[in-house]
Amino acid sequence: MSVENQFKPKIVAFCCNWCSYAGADLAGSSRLTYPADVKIIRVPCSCRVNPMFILRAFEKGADGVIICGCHPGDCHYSTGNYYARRRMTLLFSMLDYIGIENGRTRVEWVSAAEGVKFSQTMNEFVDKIRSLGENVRLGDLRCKK
Amino acid sequence: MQRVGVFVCHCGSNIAATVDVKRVVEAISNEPGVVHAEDYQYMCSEAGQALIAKAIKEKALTGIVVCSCSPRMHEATFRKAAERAGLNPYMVEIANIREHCSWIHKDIVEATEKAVILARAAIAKVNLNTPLKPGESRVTKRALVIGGGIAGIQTALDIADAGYEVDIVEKTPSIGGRMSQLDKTFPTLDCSACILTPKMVEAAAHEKINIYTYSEVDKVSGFVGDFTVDIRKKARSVDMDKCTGCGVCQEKCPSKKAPSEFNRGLGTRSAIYTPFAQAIPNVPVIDRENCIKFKTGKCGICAKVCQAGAIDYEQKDEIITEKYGAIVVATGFDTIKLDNYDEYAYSQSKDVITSLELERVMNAAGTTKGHLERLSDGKAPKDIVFIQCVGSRCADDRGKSYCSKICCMYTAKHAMLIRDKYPDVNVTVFYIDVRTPGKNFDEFYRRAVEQYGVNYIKGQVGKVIPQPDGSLLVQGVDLLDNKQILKQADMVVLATAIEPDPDVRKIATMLTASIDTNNFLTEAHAKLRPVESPTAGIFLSGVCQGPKDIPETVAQAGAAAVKAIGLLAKDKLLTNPCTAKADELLCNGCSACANVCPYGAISYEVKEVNDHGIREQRRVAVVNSALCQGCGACTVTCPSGAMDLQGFSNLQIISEVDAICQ
Amino acid sequence: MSSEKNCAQQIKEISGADPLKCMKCGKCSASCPSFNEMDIKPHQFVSYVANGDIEALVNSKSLYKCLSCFACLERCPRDVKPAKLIDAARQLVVRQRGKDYLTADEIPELLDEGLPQQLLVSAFRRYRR
Amino acid sequence: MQEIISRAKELLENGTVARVLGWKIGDLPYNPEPAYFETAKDLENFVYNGFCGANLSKYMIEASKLEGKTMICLKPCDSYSFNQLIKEHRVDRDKAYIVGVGCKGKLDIEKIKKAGIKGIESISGIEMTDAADTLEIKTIYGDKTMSYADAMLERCHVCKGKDHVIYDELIGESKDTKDAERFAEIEKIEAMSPEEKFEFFKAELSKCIRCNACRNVCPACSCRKCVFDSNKFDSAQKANVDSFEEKMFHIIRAFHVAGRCTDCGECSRVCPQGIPLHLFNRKFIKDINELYGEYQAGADAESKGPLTDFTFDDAEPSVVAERG
Repeated sequence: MSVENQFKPKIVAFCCNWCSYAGADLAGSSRLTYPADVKIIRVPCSCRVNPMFILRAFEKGADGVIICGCHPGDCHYSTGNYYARRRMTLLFSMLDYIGIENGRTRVEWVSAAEGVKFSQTMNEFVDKIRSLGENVRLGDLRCKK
Repeated sequence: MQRVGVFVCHCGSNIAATVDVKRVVEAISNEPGVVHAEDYQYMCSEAGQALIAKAIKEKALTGIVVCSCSPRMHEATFRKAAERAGLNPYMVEIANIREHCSWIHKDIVEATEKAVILARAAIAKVNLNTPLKPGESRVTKRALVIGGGIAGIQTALDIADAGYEVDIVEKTPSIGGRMSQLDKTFPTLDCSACILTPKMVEAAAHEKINIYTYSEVDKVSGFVGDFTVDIRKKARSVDMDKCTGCGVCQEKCPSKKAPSEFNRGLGTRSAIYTPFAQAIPNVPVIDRENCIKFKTGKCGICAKVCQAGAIDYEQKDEIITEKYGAIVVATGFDTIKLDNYDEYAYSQSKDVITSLELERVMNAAGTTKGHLERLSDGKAPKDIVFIQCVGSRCADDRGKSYCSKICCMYTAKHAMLIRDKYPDVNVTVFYIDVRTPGKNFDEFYRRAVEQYGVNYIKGQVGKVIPQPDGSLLVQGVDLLDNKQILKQADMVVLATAIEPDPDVRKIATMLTASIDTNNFLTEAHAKLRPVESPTAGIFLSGVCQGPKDIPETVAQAGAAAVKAIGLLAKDKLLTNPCTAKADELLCNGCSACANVCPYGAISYEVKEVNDHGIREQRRVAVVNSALCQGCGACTVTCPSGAMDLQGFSNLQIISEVDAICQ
Repeated sequence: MSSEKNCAQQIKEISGADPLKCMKCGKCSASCPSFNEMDIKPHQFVSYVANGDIEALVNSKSLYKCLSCFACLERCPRDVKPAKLIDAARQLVVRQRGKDYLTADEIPELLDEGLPQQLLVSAFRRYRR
Repeated sequence: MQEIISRAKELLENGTVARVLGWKIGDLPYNPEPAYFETAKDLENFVYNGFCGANLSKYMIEASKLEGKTMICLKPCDSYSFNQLIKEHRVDRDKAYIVGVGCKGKLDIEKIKKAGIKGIESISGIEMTDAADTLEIKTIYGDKTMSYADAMLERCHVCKGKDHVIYDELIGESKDTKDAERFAEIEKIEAMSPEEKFEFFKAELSKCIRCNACRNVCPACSCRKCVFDSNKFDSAQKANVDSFEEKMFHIIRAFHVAGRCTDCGECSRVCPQGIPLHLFNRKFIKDINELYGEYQAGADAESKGPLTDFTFDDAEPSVVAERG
C-alpha cells in the first residue's frame, strides 16, 4: 500500500571508528534493525567531521545528517569529541538560525557497547527525518533526481 | 585512474541471505575505475584471499574493495592478503555489508540497494586512496600493572618471568586485593591466604617487579609501546627504607577508632596501620585523617617508639614519571552500596551482612577470630538465611543489570562451611536460579544440598523485618510450593552484587580505553580478543573486564600477560600511517591545529617555501608522524584545508558522501 | 481467544508494564501482604498476563485482595510492576461491567473509624472507574 | 590628521619606520583608500577622516614580509584584529610601529545615500579632531545636512570602546559611540519562525554575487589560499548557480572565522550588495558568549580561542533544538 510511496530519506551517519562504528557493528551482530535509509561513513573520530562534509551531504540531497562519537570523556583520542561537540553545537545553531529545521542534524554519543542505543537512535532519527520530509531548504536542486 | 577490483563476500548465508550478492557485483561493475568484480562464499578464507591475490596480479589492480563484514573484523586480513599479492595494504577499502546491512535489514531489495550504495562509497573512496607506508616506533620494554590484587599480581609475575620489568601500582597500603579478604575459596575450599600470600611474597621478591603501594596513576600520555605515566606515591608518613615492620607503632598508637577497611568496617584499626598482618610491604601508613598528630599537632607517639626512626610526618606525595610499553588494568571490584535496598534491613540491623563481610567474620584473622557470631550481641546464630541476587540482574537503577556470577558459588561455600563447622545451625538459601557453570561447580553446590543439608528455597525474599527480640523475620516465597514463607533468623547474609572499582572510570579516561555503561572495560572483541582493550597497548585482567571468579581471573591475568609480553618482545612497532599531513603551500602557520592536537604532534618550522615560483620564508606546520595518532582534530580546525588526514582525506570523505547521496 | 489476547494487550497498555521482563524470582509474592488471601499469586499474575490467560485472571478474587500497597512494584528487580498489572486487570473488569463496582454513596457504610486515610484513597482509586 | 602626518614624517625621517600604512585621498570625497606612504611627499595624499573605516590590520600580513618597520594606523576596533593576527602568527609585532589613532565613529556613505542625498560634491564635519554632530553635505542638488550619528556605520553603533588594545603610541581622542544593543538584530532573527528565517536569509543571500569582497577585506579570512579557491574540498571556483552555493560559502566562511572574528564589521561595510554579513559572525559570537562564556577575539594575543578549547561540561549540540 503506502509502503511503495513512502518517503525514503537519505541519511548520512558519520561514526567514529572506536565507539560508534563499533556500536553500529554491535547493533548489527545483535540483529537490532533500523531503516536502510541510514548509511554509515567511518571516520577516525567525531572531531574528523568537517562542517563542510555535512553541508556537502545536504547539497547532494541528504535529508538528515547524524554524527556519532564516543561519550564525552571516553574519546579514544582523549579530547576529540569535546572539540566536535563545540563545532557541531555552533554549526547546528547556525543552521537553525538561517531557518533549516533543527531536527535534520543530530549528534549522539554511542559507545562500542551500546548497540541498542545505536539502533534506537537511528530509528528515532529516521522517524524524525520522515516527519520533516524532504530537505528542500539546503539542497542543490541540480543534485536531486 | 585506479584499476579497482571489487570482491563481494557471501559470508555463507550471513550476507547472501538478505543481500543479492550477484546483483551487487553486476551493479558496481560499471562504476568508475572498476575493472574486476566477483563474489565468493567466504572472502576471508584462504581460497577467498587467493581469488583476491589472483585478480590483483592478473588484472594489475591498483586498489581493491571488499564488500564483507565490518572492517573492524577483517580489514587487517584483507590488507595482509593485498600486501602478499604486491598491493599496498592501504589501497584496500571495506564496504561493511554485513553488520551495517544484511544483519539489520530483512527486505532483500532494500538490503541489496543499500549494499550497492555502500560498495559505491568504498569504490569512490579507493579511487582517491594513495599507497601509505607505516612508520616505526620504539617499544619501551617495561609494563605497568594497575591494581595489586590477584589479577595484577598474576599478570605481573607472568610478565616478569618472561624477563620484562613490571611495575605494580596499588592504591591501598598493601597488595593482595579482595582475595586477601576471603576466608576459603571454592570449589576446593583451600584457605585463600594460603594460596595468595606466597604469590604476594613472590611478586615482592621478584627482581623484575617493582611495587608501588599506596600509589595511584595520575596521568597517562603517549601510546602503545611508548606510554608515559605519572604515578603519585601518596605520602605514607613512614620511610619505607627505614621501617623494619616491627609493629610497635601500631600497638602504641592511641587513635584506634578508625574503621578497618580490610575488615569491611566491621572492626577498627589504629591511625598508623598495615591493613593486615601479611601485608606486603609490611610497612604501615599513617591515615592522616584519623591521626592525632595530624589533627591536633600533639601526640607523635609513633615517632617516639620507632627505633628505626622511620616515621616522617613531613613526607609529601611524590610523583614518579616512568615510561611503559604496555599497561595492564587490573582494578578489580567492590560490592555495591545497599542504600537502595531498605527491604533487607541492612542499615537497620547489624546482623544483616554482606557475603564479603561474612568472609571477615568467618576468617580466623577477622574481627571475631573466626567464630561465627552475631555482630549485634556476639551470640552464636542458630538460623542463617542467605539471600541471592541482591542487586544483581536488576532492570531498574537500584542494582546492576548483569549477573555477578560468583555469588551462587560463594553462597554454597558459605553454607557448606557453616554446616560443617556448626552442624546445629540451620542454613536456608533463597535463590532465583542456581548458576554453577564451571568445573566441579555443580557438584560442589549439590554437595551443599545433599551432604550438608543446606535448605535451598526457590524464590526471593520480599522483606527482612528486625524483631524486638533481636531476631530477624524473613518474609520470602517458595515458588515451587507456591507458599509465602515467614522465617525466623538470627543472621541474614546478602549476596551483594559486585561492581567495578569506581576509580576505574577515571583510569579508563586517562588510558582512553573504552568502558561500558556498567563501568566494565570493553574488550577489543567479545569473543576473539577478550583480554585486550580496543586501545592498543592496554590489556585487561580480572573483574575490571567483567565478573569472574578466582580461577577465571588467574587465567585471564595470564592471558593479559601473554598479550603484553607479545608486545614487549617487539623492538619496533609499525605505526598507523593514517596520520595528518600539512600542505605547506596552504599552511597559514596560525597554530590552530597545534592547539587542538592531543599528542603534541604538531610543531612549526620557519622554512623556505617555493609557492609557484615565489620563494619565501614561511612558518609552517610539521606533523611528527610517530606521535600523530590520526584523530583528525587538526584537519577541521584548519580553515584553509592545509591539514589533511591520510587515509581519511577531505576528498575521500566527500567522495563517500557524494556516493551515498547521489 | 483473540479477545483474550486483546485483553492481555489492554492490560499491558493500561499498566505500562511488560510481563516479559519478569525473571520469575518471586519477590513480588514474597513481598505481598495479601499473599495468603489470593488464589492467583502476584508472580503468577504476571505469567497469566504474559500467557494471555485473562479469563482466569478477571474471575480471580486476587483482584480485590490486592491492597495496592505497591510493595511488589517497589521491590521488583525487573521493573515488571505487578501491582499495576493487577490494577489494570481490575480496570478492565470495571470497564467491561460498564459501571462502578461501588458507588461513592455506598462507601461510607463500609467504613469504620479505625481505617487509615490512605486506605480510603486507595479504595476510591480501586473501586471507582 | 595633521598630527598623524607630522609624526609619520618624523618616524620616516629618523629611520624608525620604512613606510607608513594609512589612508589616502580617494577619487570621491567619501572613499579614501588604504595606502603605503614611503616619503614625506607621499604623505601629502594622506587622509584620516570619518570615512576611513577601512581596517588596515590585514595589510600588515604583507607588510611583515617587507624590509624594515611599518608604521600602521589602527583605530581602537582595528587593534583587536591586529591582536588576533599576532595570536595567529600572521603578523610580526616587531615589524609594526602601531599608532593608535583616535576615532569618534566612522561613516557609511550608503546610509547617506539611502537618506536620499545624492550627487555629493563635498562633505564637511568629517574631520576626526572635532567631529561635528551634523554633517553638512554639498550636492549638485543643493546643500543638505544629516546627523553624524545617523550616518555612522552599523558597527559604530555597537562600538567596542574607545581604548586601543595594542599600540606603540596614541594620537587623537576617541569616543565610545555605542548606542545600540550588540545582539538586538540577532535576537530579532532568532525570534522568527524557521520559515521567516529561511525567507529572510534567502532574500539577503540571493543578492550575493560572490565577488569575494567580504573575504578579501576580512582580517580573519587571511588564508594564503581560501578553501573555496583550492582543490582540497572539491569546492573551488564555484559560481553562485543556485541558492546552495551562497549558503555554503557564507556559512563556512562564518564558521572558519568563528571564535576569531573580532566583529569589526568590514564584511558588511564592503559588500557591494549591502548584505548584512555581520549577522552570521555575530550570531556565532552570541552563541559563544552564551554557551562558553564571554569571549572577545583580539582582546589579547594569548588566550585560547573558543573553538580550540573546551570544558568537560560544555552544552550538548541538542541545546539548539531544546532552546527552540
